[in-house]
Amino acid sequence: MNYIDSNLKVVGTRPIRPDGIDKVTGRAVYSADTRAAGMLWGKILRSPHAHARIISIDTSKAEAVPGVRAVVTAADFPEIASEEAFVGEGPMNFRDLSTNIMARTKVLYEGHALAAVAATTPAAADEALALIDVKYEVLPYVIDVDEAMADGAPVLHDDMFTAGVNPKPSKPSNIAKVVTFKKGDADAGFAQADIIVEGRYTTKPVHQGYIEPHACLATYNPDGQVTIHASSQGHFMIRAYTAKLLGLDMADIRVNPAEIGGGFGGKTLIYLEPVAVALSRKSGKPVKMQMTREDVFRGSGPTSGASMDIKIGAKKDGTIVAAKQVLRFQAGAFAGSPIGPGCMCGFALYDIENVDVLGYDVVSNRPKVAAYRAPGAPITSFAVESALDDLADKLGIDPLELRIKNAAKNGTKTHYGVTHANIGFEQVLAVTKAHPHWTSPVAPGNGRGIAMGFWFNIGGESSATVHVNEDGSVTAATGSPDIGGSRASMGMMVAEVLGITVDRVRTTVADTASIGFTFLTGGSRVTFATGMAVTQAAEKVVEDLKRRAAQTWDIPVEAVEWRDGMAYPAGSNAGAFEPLDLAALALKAGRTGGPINAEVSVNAQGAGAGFGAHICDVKVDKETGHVEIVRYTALQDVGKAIHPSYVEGQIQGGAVQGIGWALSEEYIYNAKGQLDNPGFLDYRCPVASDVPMIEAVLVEVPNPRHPFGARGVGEVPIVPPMAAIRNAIKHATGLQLTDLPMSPPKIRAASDAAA
Amino acid sequence: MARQHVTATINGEETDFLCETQQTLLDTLRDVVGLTGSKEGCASGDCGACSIIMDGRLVCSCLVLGVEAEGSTITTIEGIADGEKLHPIQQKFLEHAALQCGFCTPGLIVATKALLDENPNPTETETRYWLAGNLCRCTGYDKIIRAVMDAAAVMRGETV
Amino acid sequence: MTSLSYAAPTSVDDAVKLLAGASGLAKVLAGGTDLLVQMRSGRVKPDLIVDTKKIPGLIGIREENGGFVVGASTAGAVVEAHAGMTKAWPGVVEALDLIGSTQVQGRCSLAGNLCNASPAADSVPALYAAAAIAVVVGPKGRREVPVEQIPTGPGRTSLAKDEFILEFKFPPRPARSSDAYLRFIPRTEMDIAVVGCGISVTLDANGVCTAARVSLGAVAPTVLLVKAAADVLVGHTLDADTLAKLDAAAQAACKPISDKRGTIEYRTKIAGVLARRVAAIAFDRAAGKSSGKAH
Amino acid sequence: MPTVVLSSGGSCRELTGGLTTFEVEATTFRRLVLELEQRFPGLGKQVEESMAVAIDGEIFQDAYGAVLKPGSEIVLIPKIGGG
Repeated sequence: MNYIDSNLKVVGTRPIRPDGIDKVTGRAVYSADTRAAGMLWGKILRSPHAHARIISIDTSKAEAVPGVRAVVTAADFPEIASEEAFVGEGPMNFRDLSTNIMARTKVLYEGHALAAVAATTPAAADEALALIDVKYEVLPYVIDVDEAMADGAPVLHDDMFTAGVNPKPSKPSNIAKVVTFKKGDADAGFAQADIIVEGRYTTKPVHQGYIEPHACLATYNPDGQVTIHASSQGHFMIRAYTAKLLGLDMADIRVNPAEIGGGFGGKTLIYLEPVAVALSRKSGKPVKMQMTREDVFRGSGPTSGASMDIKIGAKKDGTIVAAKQVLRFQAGAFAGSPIGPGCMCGFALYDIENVDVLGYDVVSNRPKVAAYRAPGAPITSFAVESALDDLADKLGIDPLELRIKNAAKNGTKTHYGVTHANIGFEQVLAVTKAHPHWTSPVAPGNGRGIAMGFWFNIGGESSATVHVNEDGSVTAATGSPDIGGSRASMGMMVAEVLGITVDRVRTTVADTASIGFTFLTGGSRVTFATGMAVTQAAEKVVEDLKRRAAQTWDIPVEAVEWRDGMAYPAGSNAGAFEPLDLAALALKAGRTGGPINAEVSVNAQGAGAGFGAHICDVKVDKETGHVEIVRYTALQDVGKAIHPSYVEGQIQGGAVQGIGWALSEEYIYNAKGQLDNPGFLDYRCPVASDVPMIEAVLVEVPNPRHPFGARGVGEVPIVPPMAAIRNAIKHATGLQLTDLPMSPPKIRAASDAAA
Repeated sequence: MARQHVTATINGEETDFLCETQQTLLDTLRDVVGLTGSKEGCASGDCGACSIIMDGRLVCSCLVLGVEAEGSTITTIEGIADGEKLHPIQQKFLEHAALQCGFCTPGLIVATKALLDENPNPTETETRYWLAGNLCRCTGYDKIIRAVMDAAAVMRGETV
Repeated sequence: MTSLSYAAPTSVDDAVKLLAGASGLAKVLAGGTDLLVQMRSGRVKPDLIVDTKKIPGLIGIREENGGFVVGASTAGAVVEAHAGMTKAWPGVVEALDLIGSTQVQGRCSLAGNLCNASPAADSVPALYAAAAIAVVVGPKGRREVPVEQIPTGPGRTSLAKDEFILEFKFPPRPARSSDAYLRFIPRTEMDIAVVGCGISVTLDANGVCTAARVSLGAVAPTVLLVKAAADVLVGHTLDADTLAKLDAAAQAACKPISDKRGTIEYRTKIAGVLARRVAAIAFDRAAGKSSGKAH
Repeated sequence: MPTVVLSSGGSCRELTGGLTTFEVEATTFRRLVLELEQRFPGLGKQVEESMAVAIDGEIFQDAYGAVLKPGSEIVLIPKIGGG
């Protein structure tokens, strides 16, 4: 059923979320908030070296510490065969996942886990960690992506031969794979170009920055049953990977989803759970593990640092005729950076005849990269949207007009083989052009920048149930962890279909034993895919209710209508019966077939791609290089905003993460390849006084493949900010910056050099 | 390990507990007293998720030793509401959708209470600088600032 | 097992006896906003913690023969709320106000900030510019020490094992005197100073500087008192030439390191920039023009 | 016959000996995967495990039943995840 053109009573309103009370009173239970009787504290020993061979690990002294009940190393984990797994943002190898959680023969980054201890008190666990005697053979390390690709660079994996190269190389390399996407003939295109811009851009690794450190509580029962209490972006993912890494049946593992304290992609894979289960199995006691903020920075995956070359050619009239990009992404210790989406997203916004994109997935001695909100797209768009602004300058065309002239439309074929359908980029550009922020004059001395962003958004597998309780109230349950208010949007869709008020619907997140498989929360997919499942489940309930009303009135089911939460006889000849509401039907459920429930599982197809445009005004203190964000507006095609407040929240949150990525966030390493800023003091996330209000403008071009027209919204907003701010700085100072973060020392050095 | 006996008034109730000398007030509140509303985001005073009000001052409970709480008066997130009746700050955070994951919310609500106790009519800038010690990664702060200023207006009796 | 013990003496003498009698490492605890972070990361493993907040006089502000006396454990937020200090020493107050977050403000103390002996401590350049005096107590009784003689290097002070600071004396202010403090950080809050600068001046009726003290933070192993920069100001108004010389003198005094917060070259340039901006605020305040709170 | 285009995602071309466009007799996605495996051993498995398919421009992550029309253009692209 499709509700796009009907007048909606609940969808589009702004109700208070059902789980809100617990969160504002401190009662919500997050990953570290539970305890169990007889619980032990688990702690991990992490490598101080960026690259070293493990010669030996002697745990005898550690095991002798009073209070220590178990010590584990890689020996306690089965050797996993090399097998592809789909992890959050890209393919990753189960053997690598296991080795990333517990190093086997080599430690590949500072912070790499190589042993773990469980003890009765945290102090005893710390003392035991200090007594684990590890003999290392320290090896030369490499972190920067270009250095890692150079000949003679220290090689991380002797068995890594670059994939995607013909003939297959004979020498091991840090380049895991090469990807290419071509359309038309780039060289011919550049030959016709009147104006060409080129540039080399680099970005530093940045962390998702969720405030809740990873944590879990695991219990291995004598009968082999395992229960895990943990927050994540996918508790089914925890179950699947823990089972795989420990050789257990998934049916023997039950994962209870704790409230999650932010993820942004960083919690689409696991670090602690298999270790906690192994410690629990060895000690016979529940084991609680909790990363410190330092552990999170040293031991969990940020996104790639990258270096990129870009070349764009256009005719005098502004038509882009050719575009070329070479992207080099850090994958961290194991293969699997977001190089695929990185290559695909940059030019996906434009209708360009000749495109040539070459991408490298490069390992180096830092934590394995994990997904971070539209993985790869923010990095590649920083280069594309900056180069386009320079192109507009050279052409003497307004930068927004240049986008409008080349914008992708429905039917535009992308360079990676997909043809755009049901997209709203033109509408976003039109609203942007008319927006007061764009049309108002720039304050003297300030600079204004604009940049665009794209993300595919995905669908995928989701399960949802809708139960009508005996009193007619409704309980919905899905398998999707709720990070940003999805319980509210799920409840709203159910209420709309059933024709009742949203306060009559309570939505919960069901554990792995209480609902069908549901892929993780990520790829901006929950409102689209899980929303589709919960809507269909509600529709099945309506059909069932109509059948029960027909049975009650003893008339054919075709003669029953469902409106505003009640069954009505369809037309006078069907009989003058009093309408039956949910409570009435639920009361007699026993007589009309038993409990009123429906469960639907889908593999949702047709996720609508998202487009965004960000406008940013900055003031630059040229003497110190400090950049102040004076005004920020983010416009985005959201298909249909189910709960507008939480759609705006995704856009505002993504924009501010982008502001941090643009101006102040980076990993800083010392001479020994160790992280120098593993904490929120010197890893500088934006604070409340760093940013103005972020005006989020919702453009609604419905996605016909979703019952309410929704499309993913969570990832697009982090793509435009870096280039929007870079372009604003350029228009304020004339400086054409190409390296992130655009921190005060770099801006001051650039203005000194330009002077 | 000598554990010290501490008596403090927590959320209006006389509370006795034992804590080890090196145990922070945050760990004591969570693991001994059982109030898990205050959260550990960094344990170094840089994120504010563990904010409480101690003897009238907004502080990070991860930068206070449990033993220092002897004889003090402490308000945690669990003490902001009046029984089941939400404080205007909590109500406005919900109405403005000023939280997404909610992990920083307890610290922000306590910090907002301390702000409005001291400055009933803060400007946007004053609010942003006062709350600079409370990191939020989901919301981009916009709706939080609007919720705080709306709550301030309610407490001044100007709106409902 | 870490055997840490804690004591909260209620008299100076008890505190001194505890410190003197301590077998292992004893640390004084005032606000604790540095000490607890260092303990948690394992950089400091004390055996005894002496909490000074329960000693009368350690917390509080009083006027004394025209100047102010501030208890060593007084939290920054308390000093900021004190009308007398804010009027006489706006620079010291704004420096204290910049230490960490509102939450840190509720705990951090002048003594803690000074004795942690970080070259980048926010309040210390303002204390040096103010020529504040630290009243140190120990087994041999009290002694008064100019604040700039307390820190001797990163994390090290001239205090003996069994000494601690009781209070700080701020001298009486002659007419047309004022001070100011600025720091440079990449964000707008929460960062450790990349460079800090405190300046205190006294002007004559024509606006000519008759006395000055200039102090720079985070550009050397300890906070610096830069006499050459002060000499540039004395005898002059803040004209373009004086500003240029002040900038140069400030840069010349810098002996910074490159670290995760700033490079040598950048810190040196910014020291010159801040010196000019702070001097302008201090001169304005001394002339009674404005007392804008500079964040 | 539907035509298959390898969106040069890199590693696939090793399995097709460098061929990037070819026709395959198949009316459903499932039949296509079986044909690919039979004609270029390993390619079918790779498409099945870690690739997505764009059929006439629209992405199908992994739907066996998806119908292929005679003139359809099928593009094999890396699977798209999310953060």
